[in-house]
Amino acid sequence: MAKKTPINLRVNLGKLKLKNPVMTASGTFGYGKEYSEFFDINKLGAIVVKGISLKPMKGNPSPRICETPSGMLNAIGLQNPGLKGFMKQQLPFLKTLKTKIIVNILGNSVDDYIELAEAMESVGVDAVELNVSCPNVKKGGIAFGTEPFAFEELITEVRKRVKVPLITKLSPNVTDIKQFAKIAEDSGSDMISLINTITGMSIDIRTRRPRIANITGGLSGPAIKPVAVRMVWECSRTVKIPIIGMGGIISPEDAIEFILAGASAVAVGTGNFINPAATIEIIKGIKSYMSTEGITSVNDLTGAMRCLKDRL
Amino acid sequence: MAKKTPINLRVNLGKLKLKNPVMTASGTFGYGKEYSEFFDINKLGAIVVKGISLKPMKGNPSPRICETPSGMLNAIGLQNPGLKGFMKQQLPFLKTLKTKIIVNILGNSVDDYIELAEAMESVGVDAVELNVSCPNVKKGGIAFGTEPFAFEELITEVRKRVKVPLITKLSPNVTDIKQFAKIAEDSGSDMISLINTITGMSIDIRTRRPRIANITGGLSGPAIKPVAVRMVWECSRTVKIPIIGMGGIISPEDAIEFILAGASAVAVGTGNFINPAATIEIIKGIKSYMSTEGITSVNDLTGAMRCLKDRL
Amino acid sequence: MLSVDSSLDPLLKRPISLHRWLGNGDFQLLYRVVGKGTDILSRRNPGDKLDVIGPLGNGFSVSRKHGEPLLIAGGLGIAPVFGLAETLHSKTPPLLFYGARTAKEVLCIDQLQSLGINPIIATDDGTLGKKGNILNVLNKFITQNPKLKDQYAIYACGPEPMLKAVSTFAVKNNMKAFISLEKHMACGVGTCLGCVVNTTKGHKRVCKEGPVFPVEDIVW
Amino acid sequence: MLSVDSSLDPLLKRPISLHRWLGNGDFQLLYRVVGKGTDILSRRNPGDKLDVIGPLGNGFSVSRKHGEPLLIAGGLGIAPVFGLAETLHSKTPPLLFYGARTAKEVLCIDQLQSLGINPIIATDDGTLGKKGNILNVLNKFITQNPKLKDQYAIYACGPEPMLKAVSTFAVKNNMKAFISLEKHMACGVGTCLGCVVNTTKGHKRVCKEGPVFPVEDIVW
Ligand SMILES: Cc1cc2nc3c(=O)[nH]c(=O)nc-3n(C[C@H](O)[C@H](O)[C@H](O)COP(=O)(O)OP(=O)(O)OC[C@H]3O[C@@H](n4cnc5c(N)ncnc54)[C@H](O)[C@@H]3O)c2cc1C
Ligand SMILES: Cc1cc2nc3c(=O)[nH]c(=O)nc-3n(C[C@H](O)[C@H](O)[C@H](O)COP(=O)(O)OP(=O)(O)OC[C@H]3O[C@@H](n4cnc5c(N)ncnc54)[C@H](O)[C@@H]3O)c2cc1C
Ligand SMILES: Cc1cc2nc3c(=O)[nH]c(=O)nc-3n(C[C@H](O)[C@H](O)[C@H](O)COP(=O)(O)O)c2cc1C
Ligand SMILES: Cc1cc2nc3c(=O)[nH]c(=O)nc-3n(C[C@H](O)[C@H](O)[C@H](O)COP(=O)(O)O)c2cc1C
Ligand code: FES
Ligand code: FES
Repeated sequence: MAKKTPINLRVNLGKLKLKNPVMTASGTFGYGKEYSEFFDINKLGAIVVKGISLKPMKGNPSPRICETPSGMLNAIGLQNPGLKGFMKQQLPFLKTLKTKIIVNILGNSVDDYIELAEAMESVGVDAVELNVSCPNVKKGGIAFGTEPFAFEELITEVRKRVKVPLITKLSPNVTDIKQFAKIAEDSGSDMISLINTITGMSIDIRTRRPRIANITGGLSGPAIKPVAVRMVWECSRTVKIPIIGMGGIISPEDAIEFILAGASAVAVGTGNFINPAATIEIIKGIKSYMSTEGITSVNDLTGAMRCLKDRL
Repeated sequence: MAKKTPINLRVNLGKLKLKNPVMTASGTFGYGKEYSEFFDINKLGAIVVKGISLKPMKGNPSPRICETPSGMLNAIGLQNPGLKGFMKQQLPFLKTLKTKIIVNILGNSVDDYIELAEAMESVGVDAVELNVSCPNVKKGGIAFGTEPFAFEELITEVRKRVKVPLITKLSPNVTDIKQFAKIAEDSGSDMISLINTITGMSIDIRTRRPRIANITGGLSGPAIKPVAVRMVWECSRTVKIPIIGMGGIISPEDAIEFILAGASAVAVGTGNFINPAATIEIIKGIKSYMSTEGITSVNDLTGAMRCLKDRL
Repeated sequence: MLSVDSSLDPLLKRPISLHRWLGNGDFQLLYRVVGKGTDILSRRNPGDKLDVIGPLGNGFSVSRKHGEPLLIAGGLGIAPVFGLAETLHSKTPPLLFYGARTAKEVLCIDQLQSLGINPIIATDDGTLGKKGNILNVLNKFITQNPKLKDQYAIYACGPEPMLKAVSTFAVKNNMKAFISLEKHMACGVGTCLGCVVNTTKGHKRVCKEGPVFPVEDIVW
Repeated sequence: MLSVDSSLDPLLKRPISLHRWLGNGDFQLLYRVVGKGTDILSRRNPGDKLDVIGPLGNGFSVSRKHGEPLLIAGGLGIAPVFGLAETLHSKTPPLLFYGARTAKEVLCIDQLQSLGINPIIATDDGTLGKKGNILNVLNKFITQNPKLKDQYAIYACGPEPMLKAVSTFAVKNNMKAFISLEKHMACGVGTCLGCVVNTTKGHKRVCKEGPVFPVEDIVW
């Protein structure tokens, strides 16, 4: 009998090499400590930490979250300890981990992003993710992620200054996400991650007040999965750089769906809240799917959706 | 004891006067006949029928729908009997009803829309809803609803030709829906309805094929409600014309949420599938909410969300 | 169509055939747990209320003018086929060809026998009846009794590949055949146009014009 | 935090306090059906498995250095307060002020009495104990026994308006007080930052640094 070929979960996102394609989504995994009480977080492909800004941010007033059908809204307001706080309080623990560390950064100007990216590169994080859903103060508050010119400038300028792998995280709140994927690729981003949350809102009809203090918030969770899968598929047919897919992933089946749609890796966000061990179960589940389907390298699943030609 | 003030559900959407603010969403209520077996459809504020094109359309191949978390995808492909078929097979029944009849129309060119709108006006339908989610053949297939110039031209030209109340149905697949709401208002649309479905996709990981033959489809149902409520709220702060809110409404609470966000009327789509009597229960539920809250006219609820000023 | 519970996930009603009318408005359903919805359904307690709309669509309507009924059931296709057999049994008991994956999944045998119906069975794994595909069994049967072609009309329910095979069989043998189709459904009442099947007369709604169609109408 | 079932609606786990430890890893929860999640929970059958993570956060930690414990429970706030009372009863039984809407919603009275605790009760409708707000009762009690101020420290759980009143009361009377807060939660473990409360030391996570906070830290 032939020796069973071992299943290979390794993926190379350009220079960023992961032991498996499952990572955490920014803002849903803190800085790693909390979930390390539940399982061995070194088993993850990568950890993406909560977004870091130059100065500490207090975030929005409470209530910040509410539940919606198969989803949730959040308006945390990017609460974070700031660059210095991160370096002092969080980085030492992260440095002890045997998995890749990706830092999500956010700013109100191109300079903010450059300073953050350079700082992260200098301390040796494995990749930097640009959260472009923040308002661009210089451009009158329009988010970097929905204004093509600001978006292009941001990535181009950051790229000039750092060699660390750059991930651009795309906002789904746009008419044509392919356009942004292409700009990210052309501006030197090493990969793209998508989707960030979709802007939503919910009202308590008894108090007649919005359910979150910020009025609008970001919708995440299984409810948005079909939108996220569609966007990953659209982008994967547009760019050649690797895609990190996310939006509503809870189970191995969800993760595989994103990979078939064209993602090289996936991230779990809200899913961590539903099941703290979701990421670990997803890694196992992908493995057993591959062995059932006779696939030896997870890379062979990326974009392996089949469809009738005439529909493309 | 004071006489109890009767509860007034009447709403005036410009010239279009409804006995109550609850209508059906296009494509989810056929041409009225089917649900008339379940309840007295004359009790509805209005019936919006499935989109009509000039020529009959066969629609997309099967499978056309699939379920997603708290939602569904559809790619019916605008199957309809065409203008002549509608006039012959559907209009006679609709004419017997004691509720307002709104016809959703769709075309691939401005001329298509004009011809359809004129035909509908001539047979005395109560309003025409422009479904702008169709590709504009002249403009290389970009949808009217996502390209501001084509959108503006369409509404302006149709407006010139008909006096019948015009509803423009907005697509949520845009960066800034307020922009489209404003154009609709400025171009002479009497009201706007929103949201149409959000483009999504789902893959069966066992067959590795998309779950609907068209690959992508439109996401509807409770999953999209937070996005729809947000968009209604944004538009209501931008335009003065009445708004018909929809997207995931199943219960009276859902409907009231849209009204508080700024809708003058609401439409139930996928909700009809979950509960064929949803519309009727919603009318009753709005009434009992109003009596609990001591509100006599439903118009007083429109946009009556309260919020902290500093968040606006 | 029935709601398995009031949660928004799963959202849609599930289409389940009427298995048996018990009189007084009571009825039985026979279903297999295949996914989330049927799983939840199977955990509901006796006495619980379910939200059901129906009966919907056309159902099998047997006319002796087409010939004596020859029933074919594949897997859970037995649910409506048994119901049909029950309404037919008063006259000559119908012929029934019944295919399933394995013996355990062969249902209603006692009830069928008490109706005087001795189904011809085939299972994929040979644990009951003939081993293999029920269509092969039928093929052999008709080849050995070619006269039966003119005396019988086919009524079939089962998975799509089986129904396709029934269709090929019926056409080849020039037999009248009616098949009950399954499509994913949203509304169940004909408004969403989600459940259509391509027919010689255009797209037809399985929930409304179907689920039973004459095979010759279907464009596979 | 517990999942009421595996459906995606409702999606999030629900935070429920540990009511009583029964030993051997067994524990009891005490909850009120207020919405969809608790409704589903109440329909689960004996023997069903629930997905639970916990115990989370800090819980009440009573130190006699602050004084003797004076417990205040409002409504379902009795759930953790009872647990606390139980762990405390070995020494002098604590004082317990217990407010509820109506007699029916006053829970655990027998168990409290078997611990030697005779709660001072107030109900909104006067169907049990004093009529009115439990804070008024407490106010009167302390006014009549002003020396108790220095001997007691407050531990309270209940709806936010009650906790605000406890806070005002404690400040006015210069008493040490610890309150258990409720906020909507997503993760329950400190990662989502959804459940924060504004404190003198910035935003604190109710699920992690709480739910119990010294009143003087809270910025209302
Ligand atoms: C007219 C008709 C009659 C049927 N009668 C019976 C019956 O008597 N007994 C029985 O066991 N089954 C019957 N089925 C199949 C039954 O509807 C599916 O097994 C059931 O919907 C699966 O739901 P689920 O949530 O468990 O599975 P999931 O796979 O989780 O369902 C996901 C979605 O797919 C749909 N779906 C899945 N399988 C089917 C299918 N085979 N046909 C249509 N939609 C499907 C579901 O309705 C749901 O919308 C019938 C189907 C149709 C169309
Ligand atoms: C630390 C803590 C301990 C608690 N302990 C108990 C207890 O022991 N017994 C008990 O009966 N209740 C307790 N609660 C309140 C309980 O969590 C809510 O009653 C419950 O979540 C309501 O869920 P639902 O689905 O029935 O209501 P819904 O209103 O349908 O819930 C909708 C959403 O709001 C959240 N929510 C609703 N009410 C509350 C609330 N009061 N606090 C926080 N989130 C809420 C839900 O978790 C859910 O995310 C506690 C809350 C917290 C924060
Ligand atoms: C509570 C919460 C906080 C988040 N914070 C951030 C953040 O700081 N930076 C960022 O880029 N994305 C943030 N996100 C977005 C997620 O990383 C992810 O893109 C989104 O939630 C979709 O994935 P999901 O459905 O799996 O949660 C946050 C999401 C949630 C739910
Ligand atoms: C099966 C189906 C068919 C639809 N067909 C149309 C259509 O023909 N024209 C149109 O403008 N919208 C159509 N829609 C969109 C709905 O009218 C509505 O805008 C959308 O579904 C959101 O509302 P809901 O969540 O209540 O369904 C369709 C929706 C569904 C689910
Ligand atoms: S299920 Fe809607 S038309 Fe058949
Ligand atoms: S619930 Fe997530 S931080 Fe507290």
